[in-house]
Amino acid sequence: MIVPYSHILMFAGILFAMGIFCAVARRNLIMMLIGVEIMLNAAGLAFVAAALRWQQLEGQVFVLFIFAIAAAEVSVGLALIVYAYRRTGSLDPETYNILRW
Amino acid sequence: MTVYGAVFYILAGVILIATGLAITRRNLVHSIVYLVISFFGSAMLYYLFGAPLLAALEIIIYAGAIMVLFLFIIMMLRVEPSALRKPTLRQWLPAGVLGLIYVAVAILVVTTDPGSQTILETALARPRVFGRFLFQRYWLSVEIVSFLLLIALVGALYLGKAFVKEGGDQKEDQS
Amino acid sequence: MKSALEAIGALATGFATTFKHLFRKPITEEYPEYRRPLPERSRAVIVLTRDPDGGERCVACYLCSAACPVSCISMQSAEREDGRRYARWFRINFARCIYCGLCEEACPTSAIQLTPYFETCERDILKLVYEKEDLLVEHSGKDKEYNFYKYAGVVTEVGDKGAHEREEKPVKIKSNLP
Amino acid sequence: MDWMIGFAILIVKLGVVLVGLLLLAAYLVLLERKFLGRLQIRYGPNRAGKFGLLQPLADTIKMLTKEDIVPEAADRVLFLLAPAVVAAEALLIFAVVPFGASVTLLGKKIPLVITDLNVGLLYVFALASLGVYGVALGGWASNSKYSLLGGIRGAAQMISYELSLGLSLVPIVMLARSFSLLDIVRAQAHYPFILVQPVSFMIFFISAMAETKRIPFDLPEAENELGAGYHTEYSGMRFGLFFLGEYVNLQVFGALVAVFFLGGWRGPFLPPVVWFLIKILVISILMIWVRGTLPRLRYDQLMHLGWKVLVPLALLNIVATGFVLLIIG
Amino acid sequence: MPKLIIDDREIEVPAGTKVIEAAERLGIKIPRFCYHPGLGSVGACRVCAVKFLEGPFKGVQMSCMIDAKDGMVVSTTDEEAVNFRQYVIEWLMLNHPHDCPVCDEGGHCLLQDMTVSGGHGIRRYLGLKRTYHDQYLGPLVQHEMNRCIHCYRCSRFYQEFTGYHDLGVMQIGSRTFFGRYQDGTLESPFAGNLSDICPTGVYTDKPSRFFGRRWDYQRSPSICINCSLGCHTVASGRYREVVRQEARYSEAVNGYFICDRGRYGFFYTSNEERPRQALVDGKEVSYDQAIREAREKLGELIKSTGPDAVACVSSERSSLETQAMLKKICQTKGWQGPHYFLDESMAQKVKSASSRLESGLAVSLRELESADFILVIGADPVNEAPMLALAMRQAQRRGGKIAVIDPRPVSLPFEFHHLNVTPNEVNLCASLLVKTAVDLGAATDLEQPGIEFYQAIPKLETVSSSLQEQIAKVAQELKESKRPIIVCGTETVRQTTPALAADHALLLQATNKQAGLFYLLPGANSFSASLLASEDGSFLETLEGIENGTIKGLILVERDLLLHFHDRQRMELAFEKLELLVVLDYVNSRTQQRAHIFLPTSTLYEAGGIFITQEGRLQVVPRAHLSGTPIAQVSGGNHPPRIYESEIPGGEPRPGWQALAELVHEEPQPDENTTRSSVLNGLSELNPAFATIPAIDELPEDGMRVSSPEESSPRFSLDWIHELERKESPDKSLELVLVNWTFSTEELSQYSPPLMKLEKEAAVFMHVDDATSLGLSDSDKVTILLDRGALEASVSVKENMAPGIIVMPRHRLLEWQKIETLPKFVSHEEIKKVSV
Repeated sequence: MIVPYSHILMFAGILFAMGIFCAVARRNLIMMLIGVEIMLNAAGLAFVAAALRWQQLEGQVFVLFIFAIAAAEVSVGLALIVYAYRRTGSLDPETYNILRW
Repeated sequence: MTVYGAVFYILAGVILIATGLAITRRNLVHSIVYLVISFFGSAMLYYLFGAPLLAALEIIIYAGAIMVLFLFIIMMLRVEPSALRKPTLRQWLPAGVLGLIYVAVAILVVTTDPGSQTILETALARPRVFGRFLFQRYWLSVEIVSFLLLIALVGALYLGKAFVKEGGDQKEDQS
Repeated sequence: MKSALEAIGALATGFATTFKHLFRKPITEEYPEYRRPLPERSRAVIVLTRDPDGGERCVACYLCSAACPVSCISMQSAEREDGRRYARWFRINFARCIYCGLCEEACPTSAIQLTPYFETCERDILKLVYEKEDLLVEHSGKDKEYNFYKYAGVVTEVGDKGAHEREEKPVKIKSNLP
Repeated sequence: MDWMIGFAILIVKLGVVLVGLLLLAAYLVLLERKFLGRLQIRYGPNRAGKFGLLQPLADTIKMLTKEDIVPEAADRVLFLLAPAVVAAEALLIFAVVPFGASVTLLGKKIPLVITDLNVGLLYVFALASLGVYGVALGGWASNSKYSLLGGIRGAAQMISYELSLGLSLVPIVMLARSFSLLDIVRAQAHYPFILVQPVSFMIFFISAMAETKRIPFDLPEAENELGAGYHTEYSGMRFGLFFLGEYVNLQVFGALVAVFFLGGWRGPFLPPVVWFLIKILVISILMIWVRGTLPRLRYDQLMHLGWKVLVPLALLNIVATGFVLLIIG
Repeated sequence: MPKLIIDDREIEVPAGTKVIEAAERLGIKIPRFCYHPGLGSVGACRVCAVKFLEGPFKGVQMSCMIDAKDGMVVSTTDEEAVNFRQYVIEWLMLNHPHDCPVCDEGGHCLLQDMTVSGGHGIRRYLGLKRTYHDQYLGPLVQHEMNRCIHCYRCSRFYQEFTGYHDLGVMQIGSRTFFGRYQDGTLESPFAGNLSDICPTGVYTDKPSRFFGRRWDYQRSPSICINCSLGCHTVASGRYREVVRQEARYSEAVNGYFICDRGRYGFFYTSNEERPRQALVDGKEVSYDQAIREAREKLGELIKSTGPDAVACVSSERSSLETQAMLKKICQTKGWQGPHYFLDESMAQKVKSASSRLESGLAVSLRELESADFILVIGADPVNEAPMLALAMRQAQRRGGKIAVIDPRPVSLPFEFHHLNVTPNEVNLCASLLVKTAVDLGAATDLEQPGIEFYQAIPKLETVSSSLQEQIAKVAQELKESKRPIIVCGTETVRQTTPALAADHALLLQATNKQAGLFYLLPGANSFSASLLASEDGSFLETLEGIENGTIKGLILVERDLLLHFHDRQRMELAFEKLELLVVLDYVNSRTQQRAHIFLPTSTLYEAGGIFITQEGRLQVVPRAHLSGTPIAQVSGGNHPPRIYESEIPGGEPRPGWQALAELVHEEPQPDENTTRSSVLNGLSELNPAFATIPAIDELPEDGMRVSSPEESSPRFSLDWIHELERKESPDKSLELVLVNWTFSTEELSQYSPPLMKLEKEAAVFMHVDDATSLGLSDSDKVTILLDRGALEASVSVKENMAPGIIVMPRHRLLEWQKIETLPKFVSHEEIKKVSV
């Protein structure tokens, strides 16, 4: 007996919203990436809770995939960030406006 | 409320506070440390929700690998503390409206769905059972995901290498 | 494959060597029990020597204090009744001294010399400040024969004008004869 | 009543293990210094007590009484936290390491492990991966260039070798069919896994040395380039915690090697715990010997070895083991 | 303007510039021993050889002997020249002894530098070395003739430059000897310069003998405050005391040299008796406690009697900051004073001198050297300001004529006309001389008052015929001169004389002469004192106030009343009446010992300060070392104590202005620099003359002139004629003229042990006629009965002085402070011969 499923969903929702905020409001590429991680984590929590709710292991399987995707995303994302930083010397997304006319 | 319920609320509180602090710190290293705490809490929640394997993986992958990678990049690039972006009203307004809609829908769904009121029971997915389930039903997905990881690896390597090559060329140009 | 074998062989040699060391007697010299005699020219505690006639060699010319890279030498020069220049006081702060030997090289009268004696540790750092009476010794150290005043040409008890090594008799300023 | 006895037993086990670990760590330091000394034709410490037996005590007193310096420009909280992370991580791993079969005391069967986790091996990895934080944060928080470089090196090195460390143990799990360390030891009832998995053992041993940042993999604290690397700015007991972490890690990896490859506590004639200790000591001496023999790797050699030699080798080993298991059934 | 090339670099120099000097302007320092920019060239040492490649000369020549000419191409690095110089050094070193370690010149020895830089390191000469016996040359200069390299700088300086002849050259060839004929003290008051100019260690500074090395000294620019000229010096400090003082080159003031009084007059700062601890009623207390005590007592006094009951007196040797601070305090607190001069007439003289010194007339000491006629009115240069005599000597060497109108037995190291008239006649004599020399017809642009002034001068016939003859002779020379300069003293002259001298200078200027004016003032900072002095009240009034009880508190800043006031007995009685006597000083004067509360102040070398010379030149002196008892005194000459603490023993003294500020302010003062700058910022409120001064760190190196607005003092006043008509002296009596001597009368130099060794026997001077009428002969002992008792002295009979006066030096051993009023006249009966 843990808690009502809705509580977990709300909790995951708040966490997800924090992730969105982090990805949107921070003037830093790394923090934007971190925001994505937070969102993925929130989703994972919701999935595991759902697995428990319906007593189906698919939820946990999905979380495993999320981990894999997160790892892939981070490795490529950070490689991009390093690359971009070395070219421009800044992590502020505002500086990457060379395509904006 | 059971002991498990209390544990959930405590952990949820810790996670929310830590995440909140993490996304508002100006110093990136502090953000990372708070985030690690948050992921630790998440791992415990996984364990609570009967997924010990995932709990361990959460720590190994998220806390042990991804966050270390972030920390490594932050230390390597010597990132200065950065400020919060100050959004203008024009940017803020649609975001706010959409956010409100999202919140309204979320509350609506969560409160109206009778199933969501069900109180969860504790259960445990033993690693052996989980593994068997995974590789019997979803082996193809696992392979696809592993390909994805391979591609990510190659991509990251390429990005690292490409710069070096370009840098080398620049050096030659200069000399 | 060959190189891999070579690498393994190299590693094995290394491990064998260190393993053999296990059974050798350590070459460490254990200091307080065994004191290795130091060469005469090794540089440690500084002394002020005397000339062969027993007079203080130091003329307090300040060259050692000027040469000292850590400024650990201080002194005050003065004049004796017989005209000899000497150090009224002479102080070396061994807490600062780096035993570089530049003072010995700078000394024009072979007065200041470094000796092999080095065991001067003190718990009270002020005890490492040596005064002239701590520094002055009763022998002439390395340059045994040298007496500065025999060559300097100034009037002291060692000799009047014209009485030193390689000197003419003083010019008679009021005489027409050479 | 029952859970109270269980709790009491747990507390006693915790205490015994903790004291044993700390004592062993202290004397491992002495052992390392003496043994290293002999490898280098020196005596090693021989002044404090007979044969320097009181040296660990002297060291402890020294570290406890030395001034605890926090650099002015340091990030104070993280600076104070980092050594604790390292030491705690090393000590916590021992929670799942079985150091003997169960004993029967007052009619109660007590397993000689603090807790037997069904994902014990993953737990070990999880904690090992957290050890990075102590190094990286300590290096970063010191606000010193040497520390920062040491921290960066440490992070990169540990995260790289964790991969080969993990992969090297997959065949063991395949053989034992369990993540639980107790199960793994039980699976070696007939033969230790080192006989069937020598490649795995080699990879694990090398990776373990890299994880514990020991020579020849001590780049994060390479004294002739970086001062003392990530703990350059530490002094007193905080430095002592780093130091303690390192030597507890040494024991941990000795114990893990014993558990995974040498059949755990098994052995003839002597009591299991003694056998376990002997195995730990043998592994430790082996590591010290390596330290006394090999020079430090260059950074690119380190990465090369990790990513291009050990990881592929471990993967091949997994595939080979799988095939063999399939064939044998 | 010849243009020449030296070492591939072109330079244009004024005609007559030597090549060595032209090179120096390019930053190329050619080695030299005999050449000295102050002394010129003789070509004796041969070490300044350079190679002339093109132009009127070819080959290796001495660069100090050849004037720069157009088209010259000179190489200082030519192999031939370098070898030549190397050989010169080597043969100069043939006989030079190896005694650098015990030689005081070692470390700043030109010969040492040249030998090392010339590369001569190994001795090849194996013969015997020539030696000399050394001579005793007095307490200032040490002789060590073995070291001589025969550059002739010393004899050239001594004989040609200063005009004294007791040191010179003997023997010939390699046996040439520089010294005196017999052992004995050098006569010249400039002998100390020998140790500066000697390129090696033949003449070394005796008081600092064997004390230290130049590299260890804290050398800092300073000035001399032993007379009003303000010559530039370098103070060398070591172990918390000034060890040596050397001349510092100054374009405007002293040139390359200074006199011995300035060079050795600094010992007051390290005097062993110097009080360094604050005293309350003779007991040692901390500085803060003494200040608190003084503040409380002053408060009580003012509470009971009002601010009028406190008076302040300062002196001419205080720095401008101290003087100004005292002035400010008196203004804001309503205290009486401050008085900087004790003698009202002296205050007036200095005031008129400082106000009449217009920028069109004022000349600097160095400009005096280019005068072709110098008229000295009422000054005795060697005794009052020796460097003035040296400057006059240079003018004389260049063909200038010099006339001195002074009653004293003036002696100068060169030829001059001495008009030894009585003090009363000085003004008349000077006026007659100028009148005779100035043709009014030629003075076209002279204003009406000037013409009236000219016409008011009496006829030449009013004076005796012999004097007429002398005046006519001198006047002829003055008439022929193009650049006459009037030097006016303040010591023995009448109150109107400074203004009169300025008027005469204006008269001369009106006849198309480049006339200049040069005053001598009584103390180092008299000029600024007169700028700050208040119009109302005099010291005598204050003294009377003390005597009748209206003034109960007296603050003395660096002023020794018992030494300077002419009536010591009256002063002492007045002291007894005082309820509070606060003394701030840095010497152990008699007055200091009478103080109720004594606050030690720091000296010029410890605190720095601003001083204004007699020509109005404001000069800033930085601190040379921190205040504190010299280590030699702390340790009694032995090892310094091994105490480590932040307090410097004897480091209590504070600058006078700082002590004063702390004395009157309730709250503790902010740091030194802000207080100091606030004092200086307020200066222009005290006197508009200060308004033109820039910030202290923007001042030029030679300081800058401060001049008061021109209309401040009336020109061509006829006051002196009225003064002439008053017949002051009673018949058959001798006027007592108090004078200063080179050594032993100036206050600060009395604390200098080497100078006190040069002290002459105390004597009074009388004209032959007076002596005969009194029945006295040379070196007789007499007693002179003064107002407060008798005074014993020996008589020196002179012909070259005015009759009707007794010249009495303010000698330390003559207790002359027994005079009730000045001027003092002594009747024949009051002079009695003492039979031995």
